[in-house]
Amino acid sequence: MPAESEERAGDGGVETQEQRGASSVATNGDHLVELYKEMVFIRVFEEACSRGFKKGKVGGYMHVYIGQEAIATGFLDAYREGDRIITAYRDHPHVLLLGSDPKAVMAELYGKGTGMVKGKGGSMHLFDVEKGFMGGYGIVGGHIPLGVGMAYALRYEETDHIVQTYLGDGSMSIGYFHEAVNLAGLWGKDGMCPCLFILENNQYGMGTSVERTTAMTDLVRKFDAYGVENEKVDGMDLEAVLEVAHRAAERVRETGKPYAVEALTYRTVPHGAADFLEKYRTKDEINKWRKRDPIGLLEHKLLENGLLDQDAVEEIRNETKQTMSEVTRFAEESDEPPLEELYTDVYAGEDEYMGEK
Amino acid sequence: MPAESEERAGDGGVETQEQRGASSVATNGDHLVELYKEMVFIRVFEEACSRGFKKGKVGGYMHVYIGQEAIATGFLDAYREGDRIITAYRDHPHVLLLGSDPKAVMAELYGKGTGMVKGKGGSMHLFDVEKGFMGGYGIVGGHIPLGVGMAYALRYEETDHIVQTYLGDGSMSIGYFHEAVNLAGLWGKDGMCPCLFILENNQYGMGTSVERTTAMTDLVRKFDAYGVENEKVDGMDLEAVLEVAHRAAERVRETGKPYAVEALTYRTVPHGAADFLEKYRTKDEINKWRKRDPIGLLEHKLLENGLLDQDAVEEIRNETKQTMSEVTRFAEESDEPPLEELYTDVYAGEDEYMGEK
Amino acid sequence: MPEMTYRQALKTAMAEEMERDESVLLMGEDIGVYGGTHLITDGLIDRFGPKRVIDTPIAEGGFTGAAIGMAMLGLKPIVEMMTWSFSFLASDQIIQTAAKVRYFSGGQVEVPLVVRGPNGGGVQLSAQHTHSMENLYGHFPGLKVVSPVTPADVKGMMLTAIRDPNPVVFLEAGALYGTKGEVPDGDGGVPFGKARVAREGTDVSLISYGRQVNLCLRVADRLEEEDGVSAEVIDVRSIRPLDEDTIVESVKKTHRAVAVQEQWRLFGVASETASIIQEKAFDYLDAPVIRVSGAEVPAPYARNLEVAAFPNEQQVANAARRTLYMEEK
Amino acid sequence: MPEMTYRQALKTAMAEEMERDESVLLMGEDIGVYGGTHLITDGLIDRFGPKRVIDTPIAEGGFTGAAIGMAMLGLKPIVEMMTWSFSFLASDQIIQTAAKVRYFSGGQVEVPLVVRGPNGGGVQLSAQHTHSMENLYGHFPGLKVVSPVTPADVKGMMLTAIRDPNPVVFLEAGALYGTKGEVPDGDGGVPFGKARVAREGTDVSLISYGRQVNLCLRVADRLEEEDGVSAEVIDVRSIRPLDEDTIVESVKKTHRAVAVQEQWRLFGVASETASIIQEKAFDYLDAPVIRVSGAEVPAPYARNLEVAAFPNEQQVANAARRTLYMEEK
Ligand SMILES: Cc1ncc(C[n+]2csc(CCOP(=O)(O)OP(=O)(O)O)c2C)c(N)n1
Ligand SMILES: Cc1ncc(C[n+]2csc(CCOP(=O)(O)OP(=O)(O)O)c2C)c(N)n1
Ligand SMILES: [Mg+2]
Ligand SMILES: [Mg+2]
Repeated sequence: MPAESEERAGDGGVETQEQRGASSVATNGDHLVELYKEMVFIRVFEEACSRGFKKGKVGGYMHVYIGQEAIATGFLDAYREGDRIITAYRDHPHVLLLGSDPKAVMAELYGKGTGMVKGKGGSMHLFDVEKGFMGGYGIVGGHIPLGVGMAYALRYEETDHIVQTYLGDGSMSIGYFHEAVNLAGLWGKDGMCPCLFILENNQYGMGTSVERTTAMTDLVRKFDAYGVENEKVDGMDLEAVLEVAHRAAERVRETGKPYAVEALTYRTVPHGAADFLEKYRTKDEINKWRKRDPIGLLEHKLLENGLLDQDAVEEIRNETKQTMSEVTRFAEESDEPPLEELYTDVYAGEDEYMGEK
Repeated sequence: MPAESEERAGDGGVETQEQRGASSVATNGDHLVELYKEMVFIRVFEEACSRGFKKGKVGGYMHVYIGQEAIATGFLDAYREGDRIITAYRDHPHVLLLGSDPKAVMAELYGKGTGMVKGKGGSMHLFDVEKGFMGGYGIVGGHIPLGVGMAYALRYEETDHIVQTYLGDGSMSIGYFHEAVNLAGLWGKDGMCPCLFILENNQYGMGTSVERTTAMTDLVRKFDAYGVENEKVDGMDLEAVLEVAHRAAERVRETGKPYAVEALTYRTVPHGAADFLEKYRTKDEINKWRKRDPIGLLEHKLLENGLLDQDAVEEIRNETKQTMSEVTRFAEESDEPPLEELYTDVYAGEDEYMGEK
Repeated sequence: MPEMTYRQALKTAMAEEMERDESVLLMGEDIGVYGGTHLITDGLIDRFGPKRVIDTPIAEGGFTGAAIGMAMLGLKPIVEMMTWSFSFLASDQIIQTAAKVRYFSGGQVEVPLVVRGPNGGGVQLSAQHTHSMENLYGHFPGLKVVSPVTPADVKGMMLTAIRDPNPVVFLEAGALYGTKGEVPDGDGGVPFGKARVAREGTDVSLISYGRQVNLCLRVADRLEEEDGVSAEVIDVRSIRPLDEDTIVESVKKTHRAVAVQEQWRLFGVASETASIIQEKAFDYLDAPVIRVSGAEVPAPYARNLEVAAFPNEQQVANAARRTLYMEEK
Repeated sequence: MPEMTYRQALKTAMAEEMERDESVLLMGEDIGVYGGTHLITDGLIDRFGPKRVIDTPIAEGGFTGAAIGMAMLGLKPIVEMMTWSFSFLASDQIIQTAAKVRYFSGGQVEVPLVVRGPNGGGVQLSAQHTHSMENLYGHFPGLKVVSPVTPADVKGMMLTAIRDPNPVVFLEAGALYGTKGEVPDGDGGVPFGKARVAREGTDVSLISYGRQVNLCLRVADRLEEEDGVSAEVIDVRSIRPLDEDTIVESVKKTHRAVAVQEQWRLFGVASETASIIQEKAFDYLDAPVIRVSGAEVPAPYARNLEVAAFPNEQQVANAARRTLYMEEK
């Protein structure tokens, strides 16, 4: 019961143009097929870079989004030019869905000079500022205040853009979550914080399940403590995600108040590079969730409704894989960054580098 | 709605020996008179050190508790030997109520070698570990995790002691509050966190009122986000505080689970040293709250019930003032710490000081 | 040139730049309605409104992070740390995000952020409220770190800081907010990376920054009077970039140096200074560079202990005498 | 003496001391059920149970503070920072509370706490996951800071750390967890404050710590072979207390020194080293002490850039040659 609560979203509220446009099998099958292709694309990308990692061509830490695709796909469908997107280190799909060149993304993971941040950031630090993607960050929760500040700036400049700030269940334990969401609620009172929080609850932070991190496991209700209204959605169901995404995004855009959506999901692969053992969960649990794979679910629905047939599915897969071989080849064949790049971009302006070389 | 909630305290629950013992005018008037004297004592102490501050005899930052006396007085009435107490910088009354020598406290404020921490800490860093007082801290919220860890240690050692952790409304915005209370809730699931949080809500953090720090102003409900049960009490009414204090302390002692009480109060004096202007609130507001002064309220009740008469009140005041002149004289007449003390207590063990002198 | 206090000079710089540039805004605890703990921002909320003078909850990490987000979208926030001692709570944002995001984004963003507040001790605030942060922040590439000591410099360097497209750690001499000096009118910035020769001399270089510069100036007078020694006083002023040339030039002339800092000895600015001098003026040195630092203890509360914990005139004067192989006094 | 990896030596020390002393317990993210990100604590939760091997939520500041509270009541918590790069979030607790509470309580409490984890870079973790923290924590009185590089030292210094009644910042050479070495049996601790002469030599002293010690050893071999130069290699090992004597003795013998660090140049351990040497061995020095440091950039991701960002053999060898006024190669 947030102090300034109006009504809980979902129980009424204005229906906008955009909202009515949110796709369902009934209203816009073609768009769903497009989104299906995108989900397949980001899945195949993650599989490709995982192979690259196993071969030792990708270094450092790398975290993939397999099992969670419906969330970013659904929410970024509500993206409008001028909006900003920010997330943690599990960031490949977000930047790809915004339309960044997959070659530049893969090359970044391969540590090449053609990488989207010149090989300087790697998997955890993708950026495509022109496309609204404000990064990829490695300190759990550290990007949440940034998203809140960006939202303030967008209103300060009197635009109607919003920020989508993605965060994981694990990040809710850290002080940044608390401090930033509280600021968002406070600034939202004056319509100065159009920030949509998207909680990607994949039920684990590395090897720690939600119930081992907090005694209050109804995670999205933690936003209540800041007067930020919120709701939950099945993060495996693209249609459901789309519905809430469009509605929530427009609400935030109109009110300048923050809003939070928890999308329940599951990462059906290890946390990241160093997670070989997965002692913290059972095969059974993983398999159970694989049955609710968001791509599988959508595919099933599209097949059932005749929006796709088995051949089309095959073709999409094959095409995507072919594109991905080109993407991977590009990454492999690109050169390492020139050594001179070590010294650029330290400072903006005149003193790009201070020191001896 | 905390995940593991049993019942909300207050609606039933076991009534213990201790609880029945909580004093009310009806059940134990004499004890109330004793507590009245203590409240007068800590008030007069704060007035005395405020004069010291104005005269320039106390330096640095100093924060007094005037207006808030019923809270510490009530809760520390539930203190049992072996319990630990921790708070922030507004710490004079807590240590005095635990029975520390007021001379040592005043001498500390005066920066003397006879001070309770040898003149090294000053007003914000009082300690009396023998009496269970684990300090006085200057970083807002920084002591909250310490209190939680101490509670864990007390159960790890298989004792039935508890920790009383005091905190201010302003401290609820900082990450430490969130991280620590979440840990408490989590450890409490296994009965490993006998920590009683006492939220001294005096409605301001320096010059910032509660509604200017958060959109969710029903402060104690923030504990819900961590599965820590909680309730509110009128922090100006000693009897009410006593009732909840004893009940809550015993509950924490029995269950090993944390619990939180918000005591609504008001600081009728400036925040501290540097607060000359008080632009952030009106004289009217202050005066309104002065009418609910906790000492005044109790005095009135005791007079009405014939437990005290006007003469006795006079006498208590006079005696207290006289004691306080001795206390102040002691502080004034004590010597500064010997310069050698600069170099002690840096490290425990052999290398007490590392460096040139 | 008008005389004004350090406090006024600071406020003037911020207010003037806010008038000129709408993208400049202020954030911090109690900087608005309350007037600022140190009254630096007093009255500005009335002048610029609460959207540009933002009172924040107590959440140093969170609001510094929010300011970084604002800066990444082109605003120019000036964040007040009520004291730099609270900045450990914001150090992750300052170091991990502000300093590095330009680099790890491959140059796609800038962070025109200023974080400012009082630094150093001297007013009995004791252990948790007394720190000198110059070496801590100065260590990290991506940051600029300055520490002005005169009212003129604090104004000029604040102007430069606000205009700099990089994150600037602005360390004010808190104990000197009330001290007066001449401050030039106009909007001229004082450049970073240039040390100031606060007093010319020929026999020994006293090198410091912050309020110890004033100490060194007093010592220089004393050495002149008592020992006939001519000391040069260098105010380093900019910690990162550090003006090695001015330091080295001075020592090449005097052949002797004392490096004075309020902070602790290990890994401090004085260590760096000594290290640079021995590296770049090795053949000119007639004696080892001597460091004078704070006592190796958390800051104590009692007045007499606090005074003893910080460098004093006698220590510095004796250090200078030692470099000259004169007897200590 | 059995051979074991750095990782095993570390675990052995903690597990053995946990057997001996019930008050020792472990805390950190994913150190229990998951097995530890770097597998340092793998299996210990089964052996000692979840009350002594505590998996924490992601809350570095909060759980470090809780550990301090435990330590103040006599427990001996060992906190894992998954990497020291996350410790900015805990720096307030480590510096403001752990390091100082003994002092500001007038000696009423002790904080027998160890905070440990991998430090330094070398595995392409890029800017936010790559730091060398020795100067940062080493600056603060009240802390002890160590940085062992051999398996034997990591075991012995961990034992010393756990038994020390003070907070210890334990910086592990994360890139070397898999390297092997002989490790003595038994419960003998390696004392703090004593540097290790990793290789004796007469012509130049190479002074460093952490994984750069191995680099210096390789350089010493190379100098011997290629230049007939006999280099002494000093492993500083303990950052605070810092063993000035061993450093100074070595330089009095060799008359030349190179200080090598992975961290950035300004205010680093190498600066301190140079500064001490010029102060205490001024008359013995035949050349300026040369520092070799990491490039002044946030750690880059790409392999080639990362390699170029850290000191390499050629740089160190050439620095040594410069101190000998020999030609660089
Ligand atoms: C401050 C901090 N602590 C620890 C880590 C190590 N770490 C990386 S990812 C991760 C789990 C985060 O979980 P969650 O937020 O749920 O995101 P997910 O990985 O599930 O997408 C941890 C602990 C970190 N990067 N930053
Ligand atoms: C981390 C931190 N930020 C800011 C301050 C400065 N400060 C001291 S007291 C205070 C207000 C705290 O308010 P509250 O918790 O309500 O306690 P109260 O003073 O009302 O008892 C502030 C902001 C501080 N000490 N620590
Ligand atoms: Mg997760
Ligand atoms: Mg308050």
